[in-house]
Amino acid sequence: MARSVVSEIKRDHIHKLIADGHRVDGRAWDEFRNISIQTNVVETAEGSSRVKIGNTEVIVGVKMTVGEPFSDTPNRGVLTTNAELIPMASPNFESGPPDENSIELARVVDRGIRESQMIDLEKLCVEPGKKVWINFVDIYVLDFDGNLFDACSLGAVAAIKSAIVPASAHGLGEDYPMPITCTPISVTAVQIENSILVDPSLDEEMVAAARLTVTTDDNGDLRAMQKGLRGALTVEQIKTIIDTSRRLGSEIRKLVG
Amino acid sequence: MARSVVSEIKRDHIHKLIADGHRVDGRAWDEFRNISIQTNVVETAEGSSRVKIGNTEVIVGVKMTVGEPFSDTPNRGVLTTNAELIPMASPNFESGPPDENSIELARVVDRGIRESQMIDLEKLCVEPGKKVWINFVDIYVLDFDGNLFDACSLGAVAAIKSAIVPASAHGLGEDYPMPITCTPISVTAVQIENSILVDPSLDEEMVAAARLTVTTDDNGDLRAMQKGLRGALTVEQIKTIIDTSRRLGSEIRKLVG
Amino acid sequence: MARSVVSEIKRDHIHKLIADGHRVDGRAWDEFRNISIQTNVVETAEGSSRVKIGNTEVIVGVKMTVGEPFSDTPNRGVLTTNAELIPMASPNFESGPPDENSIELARVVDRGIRESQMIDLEKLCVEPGKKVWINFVDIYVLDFDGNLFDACSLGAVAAIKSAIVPASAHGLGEDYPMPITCTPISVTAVQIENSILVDPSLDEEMVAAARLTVTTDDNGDLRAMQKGLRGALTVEQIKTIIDTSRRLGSEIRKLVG
Amino acid sequence: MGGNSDMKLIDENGIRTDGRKVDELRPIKIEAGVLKNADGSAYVEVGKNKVLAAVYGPRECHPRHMQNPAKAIIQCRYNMISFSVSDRKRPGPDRRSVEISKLISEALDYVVFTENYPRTSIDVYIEVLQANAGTRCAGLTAAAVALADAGIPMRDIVPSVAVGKVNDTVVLDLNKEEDNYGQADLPIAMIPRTGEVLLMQMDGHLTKAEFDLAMEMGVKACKEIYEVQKDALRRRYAIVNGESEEEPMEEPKDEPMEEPMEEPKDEPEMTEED
Amino acid sequence: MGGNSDMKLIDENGIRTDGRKVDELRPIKIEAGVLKNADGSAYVEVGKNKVLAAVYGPRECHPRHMQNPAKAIIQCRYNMISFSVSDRKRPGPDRRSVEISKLISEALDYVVFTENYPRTSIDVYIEVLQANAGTRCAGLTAAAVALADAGIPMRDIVPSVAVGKVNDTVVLDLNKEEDNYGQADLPIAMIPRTGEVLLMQMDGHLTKAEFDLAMEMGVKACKEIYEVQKDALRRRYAIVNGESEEEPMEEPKDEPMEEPMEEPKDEPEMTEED
Amino acid sequence: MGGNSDMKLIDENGIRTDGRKVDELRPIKIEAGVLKNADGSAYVEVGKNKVLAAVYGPRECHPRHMQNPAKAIIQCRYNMISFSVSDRKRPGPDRRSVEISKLISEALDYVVFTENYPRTSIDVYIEVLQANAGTRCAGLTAAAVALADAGIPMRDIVPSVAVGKVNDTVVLDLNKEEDNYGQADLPIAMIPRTGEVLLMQMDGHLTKAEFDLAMEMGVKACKEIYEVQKDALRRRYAIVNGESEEEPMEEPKDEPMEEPMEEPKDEPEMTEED
Repeated sequence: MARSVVSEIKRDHIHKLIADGHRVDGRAWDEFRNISIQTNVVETAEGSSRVKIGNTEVIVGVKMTVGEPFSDTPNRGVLTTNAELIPMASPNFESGPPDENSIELARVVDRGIRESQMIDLEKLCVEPGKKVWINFVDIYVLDFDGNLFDACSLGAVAAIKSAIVPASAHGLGEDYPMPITCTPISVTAVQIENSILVDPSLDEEMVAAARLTVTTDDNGDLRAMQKGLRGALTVEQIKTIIDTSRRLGSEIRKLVG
Repeated sequence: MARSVVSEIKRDHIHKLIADGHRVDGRAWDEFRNISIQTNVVETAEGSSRVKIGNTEVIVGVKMTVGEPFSDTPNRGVLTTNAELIPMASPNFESGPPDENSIELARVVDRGIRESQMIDLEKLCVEPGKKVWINFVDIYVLDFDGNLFDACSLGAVAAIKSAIVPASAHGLGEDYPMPITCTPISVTAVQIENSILVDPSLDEEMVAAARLTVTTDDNGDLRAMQKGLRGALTVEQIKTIIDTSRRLGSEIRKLVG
Repeated sequence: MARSVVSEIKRDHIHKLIADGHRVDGRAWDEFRNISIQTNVVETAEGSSRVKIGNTEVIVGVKMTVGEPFSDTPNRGVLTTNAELIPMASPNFESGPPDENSIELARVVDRGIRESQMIDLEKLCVEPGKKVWINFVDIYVLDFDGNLFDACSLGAVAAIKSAIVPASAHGLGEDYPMPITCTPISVTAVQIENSILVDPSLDEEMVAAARLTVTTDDNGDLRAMQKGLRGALTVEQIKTIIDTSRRLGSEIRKLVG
Repeated sequence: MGGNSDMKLIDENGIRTDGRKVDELRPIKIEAGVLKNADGSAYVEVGKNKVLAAVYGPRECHPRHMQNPAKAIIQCRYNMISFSVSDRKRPGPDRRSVEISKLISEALDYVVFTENYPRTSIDVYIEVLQANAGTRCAGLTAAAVALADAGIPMRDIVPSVAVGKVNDTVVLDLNKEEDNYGQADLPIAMIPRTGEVLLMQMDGHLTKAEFDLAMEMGVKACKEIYEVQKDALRRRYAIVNGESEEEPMEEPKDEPMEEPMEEPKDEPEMTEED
Repeated sequence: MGGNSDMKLIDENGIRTDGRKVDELRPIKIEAGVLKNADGSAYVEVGKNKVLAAVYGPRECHPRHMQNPAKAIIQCRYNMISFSVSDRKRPGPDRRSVEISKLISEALDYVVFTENYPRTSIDVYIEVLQANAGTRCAGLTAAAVALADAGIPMRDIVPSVAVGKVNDTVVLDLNKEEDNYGQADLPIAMIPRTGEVLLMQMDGHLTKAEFDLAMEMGVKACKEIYEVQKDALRRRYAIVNGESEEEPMEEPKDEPMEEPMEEPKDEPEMTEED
Repeated sequence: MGGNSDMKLIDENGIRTDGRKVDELRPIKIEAGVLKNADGSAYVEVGKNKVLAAVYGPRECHPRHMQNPAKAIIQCRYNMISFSVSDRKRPGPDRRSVEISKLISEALDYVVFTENYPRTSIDVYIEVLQANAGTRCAGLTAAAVALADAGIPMRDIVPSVAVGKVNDTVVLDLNKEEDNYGQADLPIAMIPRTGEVLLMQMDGHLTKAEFDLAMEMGVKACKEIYEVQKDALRRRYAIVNGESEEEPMEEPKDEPMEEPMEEPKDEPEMTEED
């Protein structure tokens, strides 16, 4: 994300380690940092989660209300995903409306959820063309140490899975769990000096040439991808990352339950 | 408000005077500057006033329209208070949306009116849950020489008291005077070098350590308070200001009629 | 428009030419540059045009939708005109919301169309007080070499004349051509060193003292005028420009067909 | 413009609904020097219009990239306060006020000797307190007086007025009712002494002959307003110089304590004989 | 304030709906040093309120024109996250949060030795994760601990609490239900040691006698909260200095690789005896 | 992606609704050097898409804090004009266009020798005049040609295309109908000569095998588009150098009068053999 100036010394250090097949924190190239997932952390939300990947920490809430559907999908609930890179999380984040980084982040997370059809939006229709459930998935980054795409995606998925549709508060019968069809998992890797590293830390992101995020569903099929940063990837590198994403995705999926 | 740099010379001068028990313009510590109140100054408004406290001058208008009530107060009219620190009033005011100074000002004025229940909002209900009178109290500062809180509060109270509900123009029977229950008066004092000075001029505000605004009702009870600036007040100082506000408030209340 | 610094050399050069009765590009004082008009250039619009006057180029689209009329004109369609000075068109244009230049431009174009009653807005009423046709006339400047007022006005007029009301797509019967009553034409001139020059190029605008845009209808009557820039015009100069506008307007009107 | 309304706004004797003749101005009242903080100010009433203008400057120009190394820039902000019109106007600039601010800035730029104050800004604030048609003209009229009150050297003061057309007749200085149902509006501002036109807009429908008549009426009216402007400045000047004791509160500005050597505020300065 | 509601919020034994006595605080929990990037941070729970505070600075002040050549400026941003309240709050500042941010900035300014760091900014970020009345007080309580955790020299830590009135009775630390149906709210923040009040607001209806009682209650409660704040800092200090092995992940911050000579982070510094 | 629609978009002979085969591009037309002011420009039609791209720079970078002392920054603004789509789009950036602008900026950054122009900005403006699916690819295709037309040294030109899936079949270059009812969309941009991928997004549903097929199709199509890009530049070069008399208006840019010594505009420069 924010490209603050990294000292040449640090850059050289990371490059040298990678050339020797090592990472700064000693992980294998396809190894995630420690992942922790808590759900139901905020009781004013219909669903919520607090996720840490290493020192990157996010909190995600799902708020649901009843509103009008879009005219071209009259019998489907509405999903809105927003990400806030609040200045608490990094010396390089600033207050203000979403910038291109938080917009890209929110849209990539959104696509993973939307394109996998994780939420069965047709089950969130109250009265076709008139009333449907509107889902606000709001992501706040609390501490930023790299790989926001995966942390936010995981947080959103965990928060959605924990959500209870507040039907009774709207006079629409009993509350029921959010209708879920699958669990999309995003895995991000970067290319540095032609090495591929999964779950980049902030230091690694800052020297990376290119990034690829791959979101897979329970079958290991592709649901969303996003290449980022100002460098290139070969088709072979892309295929390596896709294979790794499918493999690691199925492991991480177990953590979400 | 705007903290422009005041020369050290002026600051020392004011401090020295205060140490000797004097104010720059010769007033007693609990003496207001000259207050002038004009009402019905703008005939396009339902009520209006132009108030001067010394060289501080404000114009306030009340516009009323029919709209929807808030869902949690279906049988009450709506009150909205806004303050504009327009650049005409001071070399330190800038064009643009309300900043933290004008927002605080509007909110403090609003609280005095709202919490004293000055306007009988239930009498401004046309059709419960559907139609109520919306009151826009708009304050424009024309000339700024300190103590905006009291000038704006007084202007708002005078404008509201002068307002006529424009029922006939909305096909809702005959016009009638704004339903009023009491007259909240705000009195502001500052602490400078542990002295308390009521109705600070701009020069005094600029060297003040702390400010306290106290709004009292016709019974002398407290309805709103706001401590400001980057200094401290002792509990004793607060109590002194409260007592003074109750006393001066009842005098100023007579001016509004 | 954007007043970038023009070198003194260029300014002197233009002044000297004008003093000798010449223009930089050899035109007569009352001669337009080459005008080209294309219509139906964008099929997603109800009407569109691409107009060039010399190297100044604009694209204009008319989008129509059904919406509510203004409460004071319940039986008339709505006209909204917007101009975008996109950074593609000039090194001096910046991204962002409309600035004072694009607002003035849009409002002057709008007045020519509105005040000449070019569009028969009463024929664009579907259901009085409820449903009327809303016309969005959106102007994008693609290449800027002076005299935007006339280029945009001509583009808007051509796009409007080419528009087809999309009634069938809204279940309102068959499509029909936009109801047109006349063809307003704007002609702009500048005053430089007391000479009057029609259709100023960018170089001429940059050294001009004053500008006058005069929009006439099919009868040669005045429908809109706008004086601009930081200089003065005598009443005689104004009358000269008006006469010229009436004369050239009737010629340009033929080009629009 | 409302277009060709049937509403009768001029009677058979040529008298308008507010009792005026077709070439008669509304009552006009101008007071200079009405605000304490501003370097110059003026209050203007034209009929039911109430307008306040204030001037700050020449002062440092913000933002810096707008500075002109050769001259001062004139930045005008025309604004209608929210309760100056029948339906509450949301605070903040709208497209109409942005356009008017630009036109007034351009008109004033011509009369101020901006080359005297390079890199500075002269800021003109116009607040319409009560609106009744013709506020841009009343605002410009007030702004010119405020500039003079601020002691800023000017070629001349600028009066402004609108001419219009109602019931197929050219009339001077439209009021709100005439504006709503009128057929044309032609606001102008000019230097009466030289005949130079600094602001001109027009919308509606005018034949060439009607335009010529309207300009004639407008030029004449500007001369009248100009006299009222000068009169206001003369009264202000008399007060500032202690020649009048009527309004003792209107003293010359306090000198800042830290700058005791500053000259007293200049009287309004103009190139013409006063 | 909802005004004089009939809702019974205190029973005949003086016990409130959540079981508290009238002068009893909600359970309060404070943890210092909970974030990695921030220079200082704290997490506070007061009843059902959950609040996070982070401090960055002293650091270069942006925008530059806000720099004070004589001292640091304190810039606080109080924010409620969108899902911290029953109805989703749109992200971004609203008028309420702008006012609260201003008041907390002013209160903290008094206790920080800002003159030590001229031209810099000390930025305080408060995020309300879950709201249940009294969030500005919980936020200020958290911010003071975060400032200390950042090693910024302070006169003292600042506790904050609200006193209120429900069922015509003065009660301490209103919860959401009491706030909704209560008659007055009086948030305060102070330095318990000196009795100096740094933040005070009030709305509703209080007689002078009720105010005096409320202040007494508030002062006493601030002393209690102050002890919890100090305790959190003591635990944090122990961890940072390796005196505890309970939470091995909470190490001192990594030194930046390029500045190997930097001193280890100071322990929280206060003027009073600890 | 609309998901698994029943709408039949490919017939039994593998022919799509617009008559194309599954691996067939829409007709593509590219013209370089179409604008007067811009330093470089290009107009592209891909099927019913009409896209204009303009390049300014290298020029001074605003705002200054975005300057990079080591290289030029590429700032792309992708925009759809309001009437380029069925429902009028409000002018100004939306979230979609912000994301696309970022991705195109990143893709172009890789091919421009940005280190040649430290502290400058190279600004790329893409305006979609008429949209029919695939506008980001058409825009990037146009932008690359405009950069070359501006004489900016580049590693290579970048072609871009989307592959997709409809009726469970992988197909090239979706049109609007196919996009609306399709099952996946995979826009890519690459350097055909090296196989380096500079832009890639995907949404919908693709198995690994389908992805492999899609990439194969995309790589092949990029090569075709690349030839059309080069051809447009060759034609432009011929005109600029007077080798063609067909379009006499397309002269080299006028030299600014005050800088008569400036070199004629460079021909498009590329590292590969032309």
